[in-house]
Amino acid sequence: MRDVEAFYGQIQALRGVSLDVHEGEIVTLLGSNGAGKSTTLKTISGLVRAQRGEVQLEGESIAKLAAHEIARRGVVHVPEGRRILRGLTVKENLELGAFTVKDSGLRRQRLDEVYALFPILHERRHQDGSLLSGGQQQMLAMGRALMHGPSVMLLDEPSMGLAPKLVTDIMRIIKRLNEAGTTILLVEQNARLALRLAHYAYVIENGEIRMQGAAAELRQDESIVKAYLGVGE
Amino acid sequence: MTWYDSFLQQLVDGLVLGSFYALVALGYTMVFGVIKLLNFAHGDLYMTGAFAGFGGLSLVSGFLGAGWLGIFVAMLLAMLAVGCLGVVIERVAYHPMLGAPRLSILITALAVSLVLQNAALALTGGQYTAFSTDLGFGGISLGNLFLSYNQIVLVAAAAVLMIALELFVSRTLYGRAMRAVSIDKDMCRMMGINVSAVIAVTFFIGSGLAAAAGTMAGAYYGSIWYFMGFLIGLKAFTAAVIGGIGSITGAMLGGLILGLLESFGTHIPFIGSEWKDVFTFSILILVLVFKPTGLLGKSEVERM
Amino acid sequence: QEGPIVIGVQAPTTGSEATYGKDMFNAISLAADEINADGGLLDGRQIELISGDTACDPQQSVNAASRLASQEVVGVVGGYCSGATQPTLKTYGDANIPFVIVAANSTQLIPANPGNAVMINSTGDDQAKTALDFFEGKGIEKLAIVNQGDAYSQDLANLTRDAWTAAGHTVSAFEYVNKGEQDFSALVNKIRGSGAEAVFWTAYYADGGLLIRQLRQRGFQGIIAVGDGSNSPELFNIAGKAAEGVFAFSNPTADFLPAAKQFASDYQSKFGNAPGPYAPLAYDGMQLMAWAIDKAGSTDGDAIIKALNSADGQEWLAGPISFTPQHTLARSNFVVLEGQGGKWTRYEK
Amino acid sequence: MLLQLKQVSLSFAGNTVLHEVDFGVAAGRIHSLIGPNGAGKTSMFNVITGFYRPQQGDITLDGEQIVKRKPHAVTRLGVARTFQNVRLFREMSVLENVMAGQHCRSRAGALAAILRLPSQRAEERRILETSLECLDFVGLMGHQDRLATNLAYGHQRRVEIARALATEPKLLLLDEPAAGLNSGEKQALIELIRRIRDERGVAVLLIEHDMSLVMNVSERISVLDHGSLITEGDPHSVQNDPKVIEAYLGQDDEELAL
Amino acid sequence: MDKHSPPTPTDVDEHDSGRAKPRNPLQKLYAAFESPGRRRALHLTILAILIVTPWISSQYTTVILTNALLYVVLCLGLNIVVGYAGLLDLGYAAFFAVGAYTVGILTQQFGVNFWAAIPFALMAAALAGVIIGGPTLRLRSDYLAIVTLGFGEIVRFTARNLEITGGASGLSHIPEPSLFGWHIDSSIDFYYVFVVLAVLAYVASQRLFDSRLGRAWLYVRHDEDAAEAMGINRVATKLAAYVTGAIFGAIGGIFFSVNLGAISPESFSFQQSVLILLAVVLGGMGKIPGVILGAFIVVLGPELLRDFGTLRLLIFAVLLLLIMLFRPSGIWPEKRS
Ligand SMILES: Nc1ncnc2c1ncn2[C@@H]1O[C@H](COP(=O)(O)OP(=O)(O)OP(=O)(O)O)[C@@H](O)[C@H]1O
Ligand SMILES: Nc1ncnc2c1ncn2[C@@H]1O[C@H](COP(=O)(O)OP(=O)(O)OP(=O)(O)O)[C@@H](O)[C@H]1O
Ligand SMILES: CC(C)C[C@H](N)C(=O)O
Ligand SMILES: [Mg+2]
Ligand SMILES: [Mg+2]
Repeated sequence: MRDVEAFYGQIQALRGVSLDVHEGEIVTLLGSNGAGKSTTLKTISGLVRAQRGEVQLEGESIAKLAAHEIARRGVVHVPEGRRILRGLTVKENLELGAFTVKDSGLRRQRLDEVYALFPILHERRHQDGSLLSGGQQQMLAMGRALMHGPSVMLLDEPSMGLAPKLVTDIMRIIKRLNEAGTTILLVEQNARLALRLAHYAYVIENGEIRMQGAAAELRQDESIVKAYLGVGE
Repeated sequence: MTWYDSFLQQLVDGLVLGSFYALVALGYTMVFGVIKLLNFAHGDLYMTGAFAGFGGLSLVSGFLGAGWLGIFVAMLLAMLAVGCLGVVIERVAYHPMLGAPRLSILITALAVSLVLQNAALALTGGQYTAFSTDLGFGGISLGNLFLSYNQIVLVAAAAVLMIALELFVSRTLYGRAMRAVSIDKDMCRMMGINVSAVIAVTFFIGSGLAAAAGTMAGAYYGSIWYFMGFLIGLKAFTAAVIGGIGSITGAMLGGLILGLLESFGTHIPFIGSEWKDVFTFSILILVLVFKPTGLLGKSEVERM
Repeated sequence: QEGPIVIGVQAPTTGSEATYGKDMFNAISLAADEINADGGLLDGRQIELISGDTACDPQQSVNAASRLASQEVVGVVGGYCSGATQPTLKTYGDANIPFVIVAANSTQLIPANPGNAVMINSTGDDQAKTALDFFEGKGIEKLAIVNQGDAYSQDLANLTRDAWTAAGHTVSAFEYVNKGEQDFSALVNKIRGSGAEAVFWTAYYADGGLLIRQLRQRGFQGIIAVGDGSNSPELFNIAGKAAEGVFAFSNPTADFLPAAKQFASDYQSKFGNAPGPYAPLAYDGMQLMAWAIDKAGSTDGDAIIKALNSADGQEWLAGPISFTPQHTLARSNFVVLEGQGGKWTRYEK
Repeated sequence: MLLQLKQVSLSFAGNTVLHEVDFGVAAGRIHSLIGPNGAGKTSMFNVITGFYRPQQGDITLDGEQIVKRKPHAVTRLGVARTFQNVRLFREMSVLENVMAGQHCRSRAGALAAILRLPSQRAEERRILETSLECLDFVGLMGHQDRLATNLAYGHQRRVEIARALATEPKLLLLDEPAAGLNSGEKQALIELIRRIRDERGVAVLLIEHDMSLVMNVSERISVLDHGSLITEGDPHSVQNDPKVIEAYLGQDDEELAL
Repeated sequence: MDKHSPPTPTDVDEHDSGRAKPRNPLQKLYAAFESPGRRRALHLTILAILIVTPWISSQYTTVILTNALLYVVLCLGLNIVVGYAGLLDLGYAAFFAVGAYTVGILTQQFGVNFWAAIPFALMAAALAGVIIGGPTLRLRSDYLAIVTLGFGEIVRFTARNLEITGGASGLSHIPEPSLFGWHIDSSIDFYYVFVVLAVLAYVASQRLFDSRLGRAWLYVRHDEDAAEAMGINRVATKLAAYVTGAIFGAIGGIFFSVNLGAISPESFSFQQSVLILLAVVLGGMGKIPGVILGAFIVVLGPELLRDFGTLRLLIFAVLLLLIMLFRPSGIWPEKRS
């Protein structure tokens, strides 16, 4: 991603953001509220058009592609607020995650994998997905993304609203996915956790990248710890 | 005629009329199901379909005749043409409005309806066009019960179209995607669904169904004119809503119920047929009071 | 004074009644063209028409009428929907503009007429009487009456019902249908179930054609008669062979007077379709207006109104015209027609 | 007890969400409700505020039965809430959002408004003043004319709290108010919650998954699991309760095998 | 700002523009009307124009302006239901009809004085508002649409079928009213009556909008549950919207009936309801000046196009379509975003 600028109407949300995510890495994007983290992810997945700048996937420009085409290239975005399809059952939500998978055998296999990962989804498979509790919805959103079989996952605050125990679980799952070869760009409010998980980190502020570095190094940086880990913890 | 015969006849007629309403309501509900638009222009697509079918029939009657075969081919042509028209309308008039308030799209649909209606008025000079076919008045009589061949074919054709559609929407992943698009377009995009294509397909099918119904109506009743879509549009809307708007089976059910209500509404003892519509609407309102999302509509519980 | 003589045409040329409105407009322009071709009026002044579209809506027709009045038309010809015509009477009355009402014929119009308007279509009363005589002549006892719920057809239906029951007969079914409704099967069953020996359709040909078709299709064998709103050759297109043997009440028109034959063929060749039921009256209305202007010798409102009211029974397409003190047509010359071989013929009992 | 739940049970289509819950919140207290996802915490809020109707059980506020009442009536009686997902009125200003809270404390109808009766004008003034005061209280003075949904997320949370305070409640229910906040903002939130209790005397019932915040601010903690209360006590004892660790807390994330 | 310091509450939002400075000329024009001083001047100018117009223009202009002013009243009424409270109403003409017929029947059939008939008409309308509002409050907008449509049609069919309403021919010879010896009779008289009504409707709308009830409508429209949680009784609030809207509609109907002197069911058709809705949405739901503009467009548009004959509605429809495409939230929407 190079010098990307993005707008909402007349509001400029990104002011020349450049960042690199290498294959097989977990990269985390930190920043306070309204800094532009979600917008960055949306620009990559094509929901928000970059007015200026370049977005490339494996060396190919995707800045001009429609969102669904980007998704077909293996980039899956798990958005903020989960966005469960209301009125569809848990199972239908999951199946639609695999919309681009033409092989129905593969779809079924993935479904079983997801159920194994999140047993509660199996238990509730016939329930309207939007009636799940907040945390359950987050699992559904993750599961739906996994159905796609993504090569790149864009995760927007996946730990939001999860019980402490589940946060650890989700983080573990992210790590496992990454070990299985999925490239991950993670936006997290829980910076400590994110920095422990990630290989590399960026800090965004007011639509601009303020600093970047290997996660392990940033974790040692006093100023970061102060600014984003707070004193409370 | 005994009361019993007359009851049966009313029942049969109501079902015939209802299956016809159902067919039009189906297109209405499909379009609604995907972009949450009460497509006020649907009735006018039906009218356009009738004229397209008329045009189609004059094209093919030379070598296929104006019997069942000719009408069938004309109907397919009309479905194709009006299906494409529906897609064009969606692209030109509705697509740019997708982010706008829902009522704005409603008004746009209304404007489209006015455009179609008045364009047809200008083109036909307001004349009634006789839709003449070689179909006879023949039919089957079972005692006092009479069923014309035309009615049988009409119901059969409507049933086939409806069942095919129902299977498509409920059983295929593509059908599921249609439902998903109505809920959250951006999410669908993120899952790799080509939202515009899904919407276009929906409009194609919905408009095609309207055209099928229009052609059948033309052939069955024998005359068409520029304003014929208005009343049927309202009825289809009513049927779709009663059944639970967005629900395909609901539209079918709603259509049948409306047909039966009208059929029996003509015969209520003590009050004359001038109260038929008051009767129909009152029942519909009552239904909605007790089933606020229509007979088969999903109640949308929202989580807090 | 120089320049063209401007005449307003008040008719619904948009909306659901546009079929009839355009028909009237066409007939009026045909008349105007003929007059202009003959050298115009008042020493060669040409007639120029301005359309006042009412869309059959009272509010819109008041707008149209005010506009015509503001454009200082010499006279107005037209008036199709009674409901939309009524509020315009005051507008023209205030501006003292002569108004020839060619179709609208509700009895409600009579008291609202300030005196500047004349009605050249017989009112429902006359027709109801013709219907009574006809059905009695056929020995009918049980009659079904069907109307469309608009001012005209409801009025005619009510008048006929009252006359029929007053004469000691039975109205076995008194029914309404909505304009534009295509399926009459329930209604047909009801009529058949009621034991009606005859059906009287009081509304227009389009839906009437469908009703006739479906009545015959379902084996109704009694007499079917239609009111003057359905007296159109188009009825045969719509109802097909079911229209054979159907009776219609009407002013004598198109097919019976030599002049009318010419009119019908001119109309057909000019507009590509047969004249509708009110085309001859509209044509007459324009001719009558021209005659009155000519007779008045000026474009002065009072003079023309006076001339109009002095119409002395000369023959027009639709028969002779002279007026009662209420400015309605002085005679009823309703005749009975019968559909034969795809067209209307005069029925003599 | 300010709020008292007795034997409250709730289920949806056979799924038991709350099972014979007995629970109370004392006046002037900061009380937290924690538990795994899907335990029924939000549902309990919904039951208290009248959005869900429990199949059985009693709920009283200050001794008054509130279980059969409509949400707006419950609010009038003195229970205010925020939502798990921020639900501000879109396209309306911050001030207008907060003024919503004052609705149940005012009365003027259509006629009074059309005629601009003096009583109506006085009432409008009071609504305005109270709302501004609430905004000031949560530290958003100066933002009142902006569109609420254009504010930063943390601020939106505060607007929601100000709006709830404007209903002049006795009890404030906060559903995950810290979700999506960074640590600085969380700290400020803790202050705010304390001030709500101390300066306004409003009892607070809090749902939250952020343990450091919960442990920091609560005087009492109840733990809900599968619709039943499994423990209640002070922060320290709850934190070390093996049942709670098992069901909810898990191992400390420091031990995460990464 | 120090590179690594956590953001302070005030500086996160400098690029927020909820009420940002208007940029394009159209927005500037709108903004000009938002300032109280100019608004006052504007009001006075418009009022002055309204007062002198009939003296400097033709009777035709007076008549269609009267009609436009009638629509202003109706549209402002529907705006309360649709624009403020967000309740889709496809049967608004029913309220219009209730007002017109009540006065028509009372004055023409029972000889009641016009002014004495008004309270009855208003009560009838309020009752109608409750009848339609009551059972529909749980319904989502699409279902509400069909119920209101049905209600509108029931009212029209009833008017068509009953004898007391004059059947399909309707009532005629509804007497013109007098006010303190002034016989309201000519088109100019009625024009001024409607100017007064439109001004009253405008003022009332504005005051309602700025009131507790007006805000409650918006809250309920935006988020029923959140509104309910804030102590707003959504049933009562929606009913209030229906009843208020009904009363506006009835007032329009009352004066419509005496202006035309004759009423019939076709004036209260579904198309009439749709036209009023069209004006409201086209102008900009919820925004009073927008709605007024919409009313004028809907009435004047087809009139100005009269020279196009049969094509006038076609052209009008195309124009409507273009307006909607270029200004999807209406010409003068409630909020700029
Ligand atoms: N749909 C939108 N319309 C207008 N402005 C928006 C929209 N979405 C985001 N913004 C603005 O763009 C800026 C960046 O927002 P973004 O959502 O990317 O922030 P974020 O870093 O993800 O914050 P958070 O931690 O709250 O999720 C913010 O100032 C926000 O107000
Ligand atoms: N309206 C509803 N219909 C059906 N099931 C519901 C409904 N509301 C809640 N539930 C179910 O009740 C259970 C409890 O949900 P609730 O939202 O109360 O959990 P929670 O404790 O708030 O969880 P979280 O911490 O994840 O928000 C869930 O299993 C959920 O699916
Ligand atoms: C005879 C018809 C032309 C009558 C006309 N439709 C009316 O309303 O009076
Ligand atoms: Mg974000
Ligand atoms: Mg919850």
